[in-house]
Amino acid sequence: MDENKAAFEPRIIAFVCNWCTYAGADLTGTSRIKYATNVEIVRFPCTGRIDFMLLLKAFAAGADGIIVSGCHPNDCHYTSGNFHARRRWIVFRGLLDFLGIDVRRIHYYWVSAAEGAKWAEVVNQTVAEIRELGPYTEYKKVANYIEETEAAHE
Amino acid sequence: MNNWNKQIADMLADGTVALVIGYEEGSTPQKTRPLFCHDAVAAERLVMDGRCTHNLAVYLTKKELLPAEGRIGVVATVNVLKSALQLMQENQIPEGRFLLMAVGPEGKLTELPDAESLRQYIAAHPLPDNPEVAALIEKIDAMSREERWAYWQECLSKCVKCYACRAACPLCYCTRCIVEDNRPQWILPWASTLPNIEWQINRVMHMAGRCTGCGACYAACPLHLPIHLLTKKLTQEINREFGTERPAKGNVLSTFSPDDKENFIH
Amino acid sequence: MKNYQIKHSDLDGWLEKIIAAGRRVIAPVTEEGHTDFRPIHSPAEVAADDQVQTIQSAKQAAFPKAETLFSYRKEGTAVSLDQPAPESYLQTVVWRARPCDAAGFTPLSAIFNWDYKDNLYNARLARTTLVAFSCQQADAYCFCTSVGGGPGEKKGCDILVTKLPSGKALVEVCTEKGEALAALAPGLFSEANAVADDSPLFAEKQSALAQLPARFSKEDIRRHLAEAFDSPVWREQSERCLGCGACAFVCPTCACFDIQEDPHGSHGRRIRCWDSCAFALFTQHTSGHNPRPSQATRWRQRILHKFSYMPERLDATGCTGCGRCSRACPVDMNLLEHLTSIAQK
Amino acid sequence: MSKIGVFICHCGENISATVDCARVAQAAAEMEGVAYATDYKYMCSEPGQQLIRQAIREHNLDGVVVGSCSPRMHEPTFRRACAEAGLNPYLCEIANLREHCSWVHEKGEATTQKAIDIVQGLVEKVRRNQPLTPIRVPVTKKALVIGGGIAGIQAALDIANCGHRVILVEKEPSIGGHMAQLSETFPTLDCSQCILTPRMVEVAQHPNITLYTYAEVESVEGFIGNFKATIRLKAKSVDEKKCTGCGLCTTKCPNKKIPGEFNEGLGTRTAIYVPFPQAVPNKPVIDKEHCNYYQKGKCRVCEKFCPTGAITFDQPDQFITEEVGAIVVTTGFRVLPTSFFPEYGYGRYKDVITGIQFERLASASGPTMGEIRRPSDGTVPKKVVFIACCGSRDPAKGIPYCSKICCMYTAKHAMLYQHKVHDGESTVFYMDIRAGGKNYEEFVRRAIEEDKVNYVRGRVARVYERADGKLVVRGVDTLLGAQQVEIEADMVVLATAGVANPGAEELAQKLHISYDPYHFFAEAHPKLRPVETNTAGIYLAGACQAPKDIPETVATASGAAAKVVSLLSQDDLVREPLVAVVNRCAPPVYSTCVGCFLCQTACPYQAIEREEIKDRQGRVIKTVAKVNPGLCQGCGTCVSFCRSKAIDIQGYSNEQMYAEVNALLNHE
Repeated sequence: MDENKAAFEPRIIAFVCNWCTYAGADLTGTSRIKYATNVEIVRFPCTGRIDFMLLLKAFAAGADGIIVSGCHPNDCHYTSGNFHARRRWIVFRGLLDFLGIDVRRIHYYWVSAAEGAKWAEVVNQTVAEIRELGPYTEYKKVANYIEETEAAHE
Repeated sequence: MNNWNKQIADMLADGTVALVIGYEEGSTPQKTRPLFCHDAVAAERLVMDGRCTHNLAVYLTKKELLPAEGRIGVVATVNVLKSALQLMQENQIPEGRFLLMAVGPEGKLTELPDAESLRQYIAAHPLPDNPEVAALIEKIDAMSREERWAYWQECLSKCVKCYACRAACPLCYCTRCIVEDNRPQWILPWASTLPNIEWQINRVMHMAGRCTGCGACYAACPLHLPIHLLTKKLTQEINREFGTERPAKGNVLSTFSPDDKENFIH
Repeated sequence: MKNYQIKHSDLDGWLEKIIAAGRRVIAPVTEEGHTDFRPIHSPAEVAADDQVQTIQSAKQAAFPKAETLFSYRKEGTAVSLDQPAPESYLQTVVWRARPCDAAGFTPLSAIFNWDYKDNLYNARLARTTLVAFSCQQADAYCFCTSVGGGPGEKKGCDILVTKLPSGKALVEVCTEKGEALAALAPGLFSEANAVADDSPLFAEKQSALAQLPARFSKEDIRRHLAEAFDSPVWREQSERCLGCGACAFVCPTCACFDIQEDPHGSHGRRIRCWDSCAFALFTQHTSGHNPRPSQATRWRQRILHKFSYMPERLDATGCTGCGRCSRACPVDMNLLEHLTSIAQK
Repeated sequence: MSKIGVFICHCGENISATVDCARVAQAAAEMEGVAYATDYKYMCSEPGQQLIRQAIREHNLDGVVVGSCSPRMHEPTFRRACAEAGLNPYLCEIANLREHCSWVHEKGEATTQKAIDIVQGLVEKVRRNQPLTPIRVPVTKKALVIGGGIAGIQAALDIANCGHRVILVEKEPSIGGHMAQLSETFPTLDCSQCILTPRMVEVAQHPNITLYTYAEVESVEGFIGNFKATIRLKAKSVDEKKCTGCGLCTTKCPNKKIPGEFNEGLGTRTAIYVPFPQAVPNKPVIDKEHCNYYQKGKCRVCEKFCPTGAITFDQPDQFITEEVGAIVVTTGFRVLPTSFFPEYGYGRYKDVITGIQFERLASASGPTMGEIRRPSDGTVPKKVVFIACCGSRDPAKGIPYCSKICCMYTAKHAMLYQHKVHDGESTVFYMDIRAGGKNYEEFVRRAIEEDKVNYVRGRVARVYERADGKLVVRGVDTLLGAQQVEIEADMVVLATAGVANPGAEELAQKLHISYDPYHFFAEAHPKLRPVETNTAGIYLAGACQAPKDIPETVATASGAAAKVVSLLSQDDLVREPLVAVVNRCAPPVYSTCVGCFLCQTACPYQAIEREEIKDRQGRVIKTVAKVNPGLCQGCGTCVSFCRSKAIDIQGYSNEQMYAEVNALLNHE
């Protein structure tokens, strides 16, 4: 790892469901397991609620990486929200990849309410991988760019 | 006057249908355009041949254009029929409101009064896959991720957000499109690279399992941006992951299988 | 203003000098068989001169599809504003526009200076030099001669170039901006190449132009439109209209825009972007009421605005007869055909 | 312009040890829309809550963010405090600064900055929160119990005893179910009918219970508190009001050779019949399939002999509609027949029987009056082999699960056999003995040790009939080094798997409840909501969920009854308003829902209905989706699915989530 990458602190947003992963992350806290500070958690009732547009918005707002995490299959509080989400992500990932959006920056996990230790690993691993990929400059560059305005100026 | 023109003129004259939507000669000999026939005289202008590429199903959800009473005839291509069938499944076409008609090779008019007859006709008239589209998709697939991003960034930066792709699509019938929702402003409303990419991602995701592959979006684009590759690619992915059968009720993305792949979820 | 004659083959050399002088140059470029204006950095990028029209008009040089009006930043209770400085706009050359492109800036300027003087537009236009090339071919959609223009019309051009069959090109310099551009190639635009006002080259120019008889007159249209507000023609013509914005966005005179916010917490910007009267939302009120509830009323607005309201209020016609709207229309709404039918009613 | 209050809790030192709480509060004070921000040692303490209440009043706050422990801990506390100060409780959000920040990070700048970011996100969210009021749904104080086995009987009695009316629907002519067929019950060996029949009678006589036998649920509409059930009363061809239950008709019926369902085919009945002597109601029905009159148009013997003129031929099926507030499904299970097993002769050998057939043989009221006799020749079998796990735990048979009750009833059968045939020999082939339960293990030990039942651990490969007519059971004894064993048997009893009832899937679809791949009905949560379904107001009990023994069946039945009673004891059902809502807007649009209804399948709770928007003349303008707040559980899957964003979810709305995501990355 070169120095730039080491100095780079990725900003990561975690989209998690209330019943499994949010509770699992609570357990990480209760267990006092330490992990990287780079991840900020947004609580949703269910992975089924996580709109794919919100992931794009996180990138547009400057996220370098994204975690999406919910209940393991068959554990969903609402029985099938995670199954719906899974199918949505299959299609979404395929499309993003075809567009050349870096799907390696979106990490999907199942973390149950009992997997406090797994949550810490998930965060640390994601941070390490995104750090290795570097900042998502190519996306940030187009995020606030208005061609005519910028191209026509000195 | 073809025999089928005469048949349609008679239908208009005797009130079997109040309106017929079809095609007429366009501005240049190379193209045709949609035609609304309100009377038997207009029916003489109807044509049907390989130049008829507009997806007329787009008009079936435009209530303001359609007479309040009576049936509406549509001289349809297979693409129109496919879209019409999808519209039926999505509760957008009242039963019996439209009389879809196909013109056979010898000018034979086939009436397709219900969903089942549509299904049979479509099954009997499969449309060949466009090898150029498949080749383009393969070309893009073969690129590195960075090249793909550069390709689409360059391509979609040109988009002017005229929404012709949306307007020409029979399945883009939302009363309020997501781009018109500003609470929150899901997609920035001006034309620049990211908002353009986001718009296409939304358009394509919303087509998941619904797109019939007619290519009207591409045909309508005044800048000739190859946005149909996105919907086609999505359809390929869906077919590969979930099979070519669509759920009888609901949509590919509002249903699931417990066995859907999850090799990307850890 | 002076006129010159140069060789066809010298045109690229001149363009090279313009690029070398640091101008931003926008010119027709062909990609995948379709030609449109794009920024170029070498004459080699310019499309062969064999097409009637680019897809889009040249209006984007002064009226881009999206531009920042101002940006802001809030710190505590203090707010700082940042407005783009007009001086910072690049000197831009639109290379090989058509006379109908050049004509478009007259109504466009009229709109942007009607009551409020739009500094951004004016500043961009002031820094834009239009090098138009006379039309030597026309297609089924062209009708400039019916709305007061012509394939060799100088009005609105900074420079008009006409390629003559003899291998010469007649360069008519129309404005000071044009002169400045000619001055970048003093070798070409020398006294020796100057053309006298009575030169036979002007007759040669006339013979080189596309032949396009007028189909109607602006006055015919205005007269008919005065009584046409409740005519069934609007519905008849617009039935197949899909309500997209393609016609407006490729049009050289359509000036409608929307103003949007781009907030990011404590900072953000206000943006102007193109809008179209064909969109259903264009006139929709917050209450849900829409004074133009159907595509027919929106189509009527489009025609009346261009051919009735603008002539009345701005003394300008909102159409240059370029035909771009018709070429771009996904359902072949042919403006020439529709106007002809109105004029013949 | 919003006026948000931000309250940062130190949680003693739990948060302040690694997060600079004062700086977080200071940073919050400068955030857009924040009118007041402070930090305090224990925000959840009474003085801390008082601080919040006071700030709400003094600064006229219209939103509150508490930066403290997880919302799963104190969200209710702080929302209550807000409500006490007159602020709608749903305008309060919790920033999780303890579990998600201070406890998992080291002290330092990054940790404090993260805390600020978390607060920033929730400030932006809460600025878009809407005041919400809990949803009230009126409750019809009546329950429907589907299935009159022991589960249904228990549930009906429990609900009825709490003073609520119950409709009990049973598809057979009598209630009682499988338990009525059993001889003795493990582990106490008390007589099944002796303990069951008093309850059956109690049901019949209970003033709060309306019993419909020979009836089936045709359709169910509505939602929690407000169901409308249509019940088909199959024609009994007997006027129950006139019939005295004298039984004369059943003795006179000429058609006497019909295999009786109650006796599992080991005994016969007539075409007009009462399924068993203690049936409730104890009145006959005519089985049209086997009645000479219905089949051939001639006979009417029963009509001739009936002293009260109760026979009513050609009576049509009747349909009645009942409005109920809750539904308990107790439709039970069935066991696989012997014909399911090719290796055991496809049911060809008369003396290979199922466990439930053995129950009938052992029952004092059974076809042999309780004597164990072979179905083939009526002799007393001297050697009986019991085979456990027939079908169960066998993925190859499509039944990977354990049927749970077989280990125990097989032990019981062997024990009953030893008790009744003192010189008999019994052998049990088993895979494992699963005897978890009060006194269960002891019961099995007794069978092995006191009653000398021969337990062989191993699978049976084949049962075949030798030329001399003897049955031979070939299996393996894995405790003897997988040695092959062959045992002669006079009778073989298969502990066949318990499977879902035919028609279970159809019923689930009528009720809109989910079912597992084996067509057993699915619980809302296997651990925490074991008697609820995903459809609010519909509950489960007994073996329709999975094979269950009697104690567990009764326990779930009482559990389901408790759920029903807690629902019916309220006049209105009060629910969290965190539900999805389809928008309404000004005419001429009315709603941006375009009525494609593709969202309906996205809802796990069938909460999305159709609603017609009509003009003043009653003409339908458009048909749009409507979320039934009584059914919606607030997962939000429909919200992400809706293309035109016409559905949104209260508390996690599109505006809220969008703002929160954007704000989290606000700092540069």
